[in-house]
Amino acid sequence: MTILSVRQAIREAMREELLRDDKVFLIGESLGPYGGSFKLTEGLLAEFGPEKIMDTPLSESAIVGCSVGAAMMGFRPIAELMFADFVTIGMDQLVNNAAKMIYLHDGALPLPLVLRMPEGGGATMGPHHSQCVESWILNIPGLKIVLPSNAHDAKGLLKSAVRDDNPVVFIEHKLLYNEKGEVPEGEYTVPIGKAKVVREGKDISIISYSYMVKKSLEAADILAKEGIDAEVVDVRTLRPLDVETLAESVRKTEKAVIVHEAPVTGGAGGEIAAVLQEAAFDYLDAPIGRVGALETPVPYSYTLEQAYLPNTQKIVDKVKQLVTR
Amino acid sequence: MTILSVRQAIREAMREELLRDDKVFLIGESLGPYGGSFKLTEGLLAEFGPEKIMDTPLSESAIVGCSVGAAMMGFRPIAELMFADFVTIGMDQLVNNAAKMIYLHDGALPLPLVLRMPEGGGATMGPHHSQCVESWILNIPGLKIVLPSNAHDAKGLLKSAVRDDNPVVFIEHKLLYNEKGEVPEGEYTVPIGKAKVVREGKDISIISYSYMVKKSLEAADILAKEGIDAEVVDVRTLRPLDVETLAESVRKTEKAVIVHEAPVTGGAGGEIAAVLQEAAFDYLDAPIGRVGALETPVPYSYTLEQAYLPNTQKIVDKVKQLVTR
Amino acid sequence: MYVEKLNPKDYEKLYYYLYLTRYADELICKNYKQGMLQESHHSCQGEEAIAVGSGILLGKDDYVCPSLRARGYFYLKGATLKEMMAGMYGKVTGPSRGKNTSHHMGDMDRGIVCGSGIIGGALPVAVGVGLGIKKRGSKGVVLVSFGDGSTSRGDFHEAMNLAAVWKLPVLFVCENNRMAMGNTIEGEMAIDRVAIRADAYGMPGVTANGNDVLAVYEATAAAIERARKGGGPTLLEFTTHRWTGHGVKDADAYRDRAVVESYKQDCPLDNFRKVLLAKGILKKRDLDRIEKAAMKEVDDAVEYAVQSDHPPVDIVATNVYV
Amino acid sequence: MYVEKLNPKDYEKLYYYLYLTRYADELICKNYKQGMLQESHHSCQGEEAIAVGSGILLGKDDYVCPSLRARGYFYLKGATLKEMMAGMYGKVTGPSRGKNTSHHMGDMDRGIVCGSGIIGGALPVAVGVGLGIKKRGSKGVVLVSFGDGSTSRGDFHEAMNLAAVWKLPVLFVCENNRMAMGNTIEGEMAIDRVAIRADAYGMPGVTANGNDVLAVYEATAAAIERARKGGGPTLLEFTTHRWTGHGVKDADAYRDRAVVESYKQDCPLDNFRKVLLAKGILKKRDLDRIEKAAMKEVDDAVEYAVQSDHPPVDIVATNVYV
Ligand SMILES: Cc1ncc(C[n+]2csc(CCOP(=O)(O)OP(=O)(O)O)c2C)c(N)n1
Ligand SMILES: Cc1ncc(C[n+]2csc(CCOP(=O)(O)OP(=O)(O)O)c2C)c(N)n1
Ligand SMILES: [Mg+2]
Ligand SMILES: [Mg+2]
Repeated sequence: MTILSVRQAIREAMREELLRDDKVFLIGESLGPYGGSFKLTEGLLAEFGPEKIMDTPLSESAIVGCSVGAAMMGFRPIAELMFADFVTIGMDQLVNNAAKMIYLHDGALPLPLVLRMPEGGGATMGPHHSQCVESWILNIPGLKIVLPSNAHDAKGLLKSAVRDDNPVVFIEHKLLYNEKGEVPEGEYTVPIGKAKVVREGKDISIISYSYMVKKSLEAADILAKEGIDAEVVDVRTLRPLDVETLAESVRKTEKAVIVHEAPVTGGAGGEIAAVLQEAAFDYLDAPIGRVGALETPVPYSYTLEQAYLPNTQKIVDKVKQLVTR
Repeated sequence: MTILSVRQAIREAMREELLRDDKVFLIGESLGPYGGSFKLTEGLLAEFGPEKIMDTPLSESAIVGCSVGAAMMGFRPIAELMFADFVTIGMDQLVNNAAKMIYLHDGALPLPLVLRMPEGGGATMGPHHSQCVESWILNIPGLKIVLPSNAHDAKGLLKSAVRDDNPVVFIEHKLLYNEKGEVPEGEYTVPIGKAKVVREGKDISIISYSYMVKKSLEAADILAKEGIDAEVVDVRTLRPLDVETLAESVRKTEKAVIVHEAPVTGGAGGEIAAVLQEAAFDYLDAPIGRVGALETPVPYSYTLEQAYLPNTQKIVDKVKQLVTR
Repeated sequence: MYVEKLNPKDYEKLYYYLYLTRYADELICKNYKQGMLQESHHSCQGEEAIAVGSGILLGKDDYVCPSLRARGYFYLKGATLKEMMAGMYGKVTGPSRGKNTSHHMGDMDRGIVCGSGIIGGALPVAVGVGLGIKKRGSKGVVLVSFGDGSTSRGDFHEAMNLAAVWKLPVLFVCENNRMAMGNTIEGEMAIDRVAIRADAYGMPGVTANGNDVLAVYEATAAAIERARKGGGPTLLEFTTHRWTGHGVKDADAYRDRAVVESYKQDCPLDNFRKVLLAKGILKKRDLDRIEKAAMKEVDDAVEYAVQSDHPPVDIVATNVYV
Repeated sequence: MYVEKLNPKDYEKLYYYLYLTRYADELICKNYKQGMLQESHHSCQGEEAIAVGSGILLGKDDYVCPSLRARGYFYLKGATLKEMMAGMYGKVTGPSRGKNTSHHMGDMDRGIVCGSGIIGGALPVAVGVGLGIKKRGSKGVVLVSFGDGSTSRGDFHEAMNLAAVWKLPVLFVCENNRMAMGNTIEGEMAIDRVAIRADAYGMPGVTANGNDVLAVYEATAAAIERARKGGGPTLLEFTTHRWTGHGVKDADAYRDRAVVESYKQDCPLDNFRKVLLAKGILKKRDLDRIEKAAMKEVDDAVEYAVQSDHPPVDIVATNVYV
């Protein structure tokens, strides 16, 4: 085991995949000499050269579309959007080309494309650089959507994504980049489509993903002191969703709260709640709760942004409300 | 009362609003001499001239963005996207400009913009002209999202949308355009944010919107013959969602199924189910069911498309499954 | 002059595909009106020379991504008329067993790049194909076609720019019929020639007569040679006319009939026929023979499409992922 | 020559805002490094003349939508440095009580159009403002500024084209510092001058020295006059250099220090000072006086920002809708 930050873990995954498979290349803005806006690709240009670390003009639609075309030619692009908010300008290429290409070839054409993007608030980056976008593309069959919560998973899931013959949207949380964790020394992957119980408990299931797993674990610690034994489940992949692992947890605890950073209304939590109330209906002892951001754009100033975001205390409060119902 | 098709009702709404308020204008592709791809604007150029019926180049991002700017100047644009699928290329302007503008001015600036677009399948128009897009923008605070199911509502809701000082996404279903219904002679509006019970029943609530309301009503008729008394609720507005009307119905019937045309996973039905299992938890007698399209892109050929789409029989089957649970 | 390299067989081929495209299109429009077709069709009558005159230059290692009005490319890149026609009828023998339409069909093995119903959306993908060609070290090119109206889309701009910066072997072929649905070119752009747009990207822009199949051939051949030599992309603008409504359902009521009729005086088939006969390259009876053969291929294809089955419903949810 | 119409007060004003912009920027960078600021700042050192030289021409009925590096416009359109600075500190006295950042602040009453963090995303909005100006029958113009890198975005293309087709009174002002974050202009486009892009839309394109405030003034004045007379949009390209890293956090390690240092020899403030002194328009002591006044305004603004409160959390969910 070594200790790596999520940033390092993702960089290692890209580096190892670049070394492993000649078809892999990186494409995006200022990845090369600049090293990426969050320094994810630092050092890679020196090692792999400009044919593998490709800096594009400021054209997100072209980045995604060009990656689709290159994937159709048998290459395995790892494309980066500097901020997930920019998926709005790559949306057509992602939704109408990447997601549909395999089906439109009736399976005769693989589309090995990874689209990486950092999302989330907490860094006073304002309304256009802080959004959580996963629910915007959750209703798109043909995509896989992965959101790691820690260094181990980030590396293992990204390697799986690169080797996947389907388009994978890989959503990172910018506050995770400096979070450190244990990562195995050698080669490993984490399968796409498997959730993970990251803390066992019996009173309630806190179901979460990405940066909010950290907050959920903090909440569980606080709750433990008050005698509430919360289980924390990391969804890891939103599409396909590992309903079984989630449902099993809820059938055991009989209560659930879903936590994500996006605003509640229309967020991915709705889908998870809908699926779980179906899969565990006869076990549920309380309505499934949801914790998320407020129903506003992401405000810029620190004070307002912190009020906007979900946090440990809001999770604790919601859990207590459900447990003492 | 007169009998109008949804097409006529929408055209009348636009015409009356153009007459009523000098600030209103139409903007989109081939609205003028061509009369709109679905003939919604036929005749309006002759009556109002090219300054009110504005044909743009083939630039959806500019259509939406330019409408935002004009709205900031106090005008009230009704913008049209030829197909809802094209919201992917207007997405940034809609999500990052239209939806946030009011908040970013702390309420000091109204943004009276209506973005109309036809969605949905059933016309063998293929994967890029048949999608249902409402869930793609459901997680965006700042937008209102309206989906009428009949001529009366289409006219009344569109008039409300035009008079609303907030951006309203007005999603029409292309199979509704020829559907006829009764419409009052004089001036009326239908408020945004109110759902409607369109058929009373006591055994189960079928909650639906847009074209699927018709299918839900057909299903209710079939079910009635088998002794199942279904209530049908037309959601009409997804954002803001009229939770109270929906919950009241479910508290009465104790069972619910949500029907929309989009694929189930990640669709708006997840949000509705999540809200309802919370609002009516102690009343629910069965898990909330969902009926929607299959988890695939919209296939082009008629046979496949019909297999893909939800329909009356699929609703009937799901209801029976829940009622006999 | 590249056209000088054309031999009689090439001329036959050009005429064959011009005629086949025209005849097939007429039949499709007729059958559509009889309610037999599922696919929304956009007639290419009057514009056949663009796809045929440029498509004939594409080899095995080349790729093409046709516009909605560029049927010729499919035939010339090996998609059979039978499968295209089956596609129009929504049959299981059509592209991807009915999942995709015929006018956007993709088949990378034959060098056909799947199009997009989102106008302009295919251009960045084509650029990616060009990148793939370059990465492979192949001498191939990719040709992507689109209309004048499409050049207003952001994707046109981003794709053109990226191809130019990376000097990719991409031919951007604009079929300029001066219409985008109901909009005339004056409402689309404040310039008169689309090829001017090439300058904004530092790539050559060429305008040629799109109703003269040999002019199309000539301009395309030069651009292909340039691309194969590593010279990068070219914007080719071919001027033409739209003879029909935008799509089969469009009555075209917003245009002056006399003007539309006058377009038919500039028929790419007639134009080519005149050259062939005047130069004695082909005789009247050669033309008759070719026409008959083309008609037979079309009629057979329609028959095949009509006889084919509809897709079995149990395939609908397969192959969303590989 | 429009510059001939400038009077001494105008020259003072130009110099005042040049100096104020520079001094404020230096202070912001310093304070940022001390961790006192919340807003991600993009220094405009070395590029001040563009916003100041063009912004001074904007009147009450005109609108401006500044780029992330174009602070001068705000001051010249009446946004106070106090509120801008409060914005940088994330205070309740900043734009929209802390909901929006200061560099994208919008205030239609003062003619300031809200920007977008999505590069290029503001351009279609500015075109809509231009449409609104035209619909009102006003003689106003809207000026939207952006960098060279921004011209690669699809929105640039769609906005330019629409403004040209509708002949809207829009000034597209490109600050060409030949960099987009870590990308140099060679990696952004295969042309040397951004102004060439204007030809693709049938609008005039002008390149001028962005480090010469009078050259900026001159070019802008001509474009404004044209727009006010109904002549439609212009693309103005002002050449300049980026002195610092992309943002305050960027160490700029990817550029040759000697080259970056050489840029400072072409300082817009020095350039202007030389002209003012050489022509005797202002004396050294005038400059000192102006500088002192500007410094005081900046220092006061920082003090104001520091003293201001953070926003009360109960406003967070208000005014999402009107
Ligand atoms: C993004 C997008 N906008 C609008 C449409 C509807 N549409 C289909 S073809 C067309 C006109 C295209 O004009 P042009 O590119 O000149 O091609 P032409 O039809 O003249 O061959 C339009 C507006 C579309 N399919 N995609
Ligand atoms: C759509 C989008 N892509 C990327 C970014 C990140 N970004 C911010 S500024 C910038 C460079 C802009 O270059 P240019 O337009 O030349 O302006 P400059 O910074 O040189 O003033 C980039 C890539 C962004 N904010 N929006
Ligand atoms: Mg055209
Ligand atoms: Mg720049």
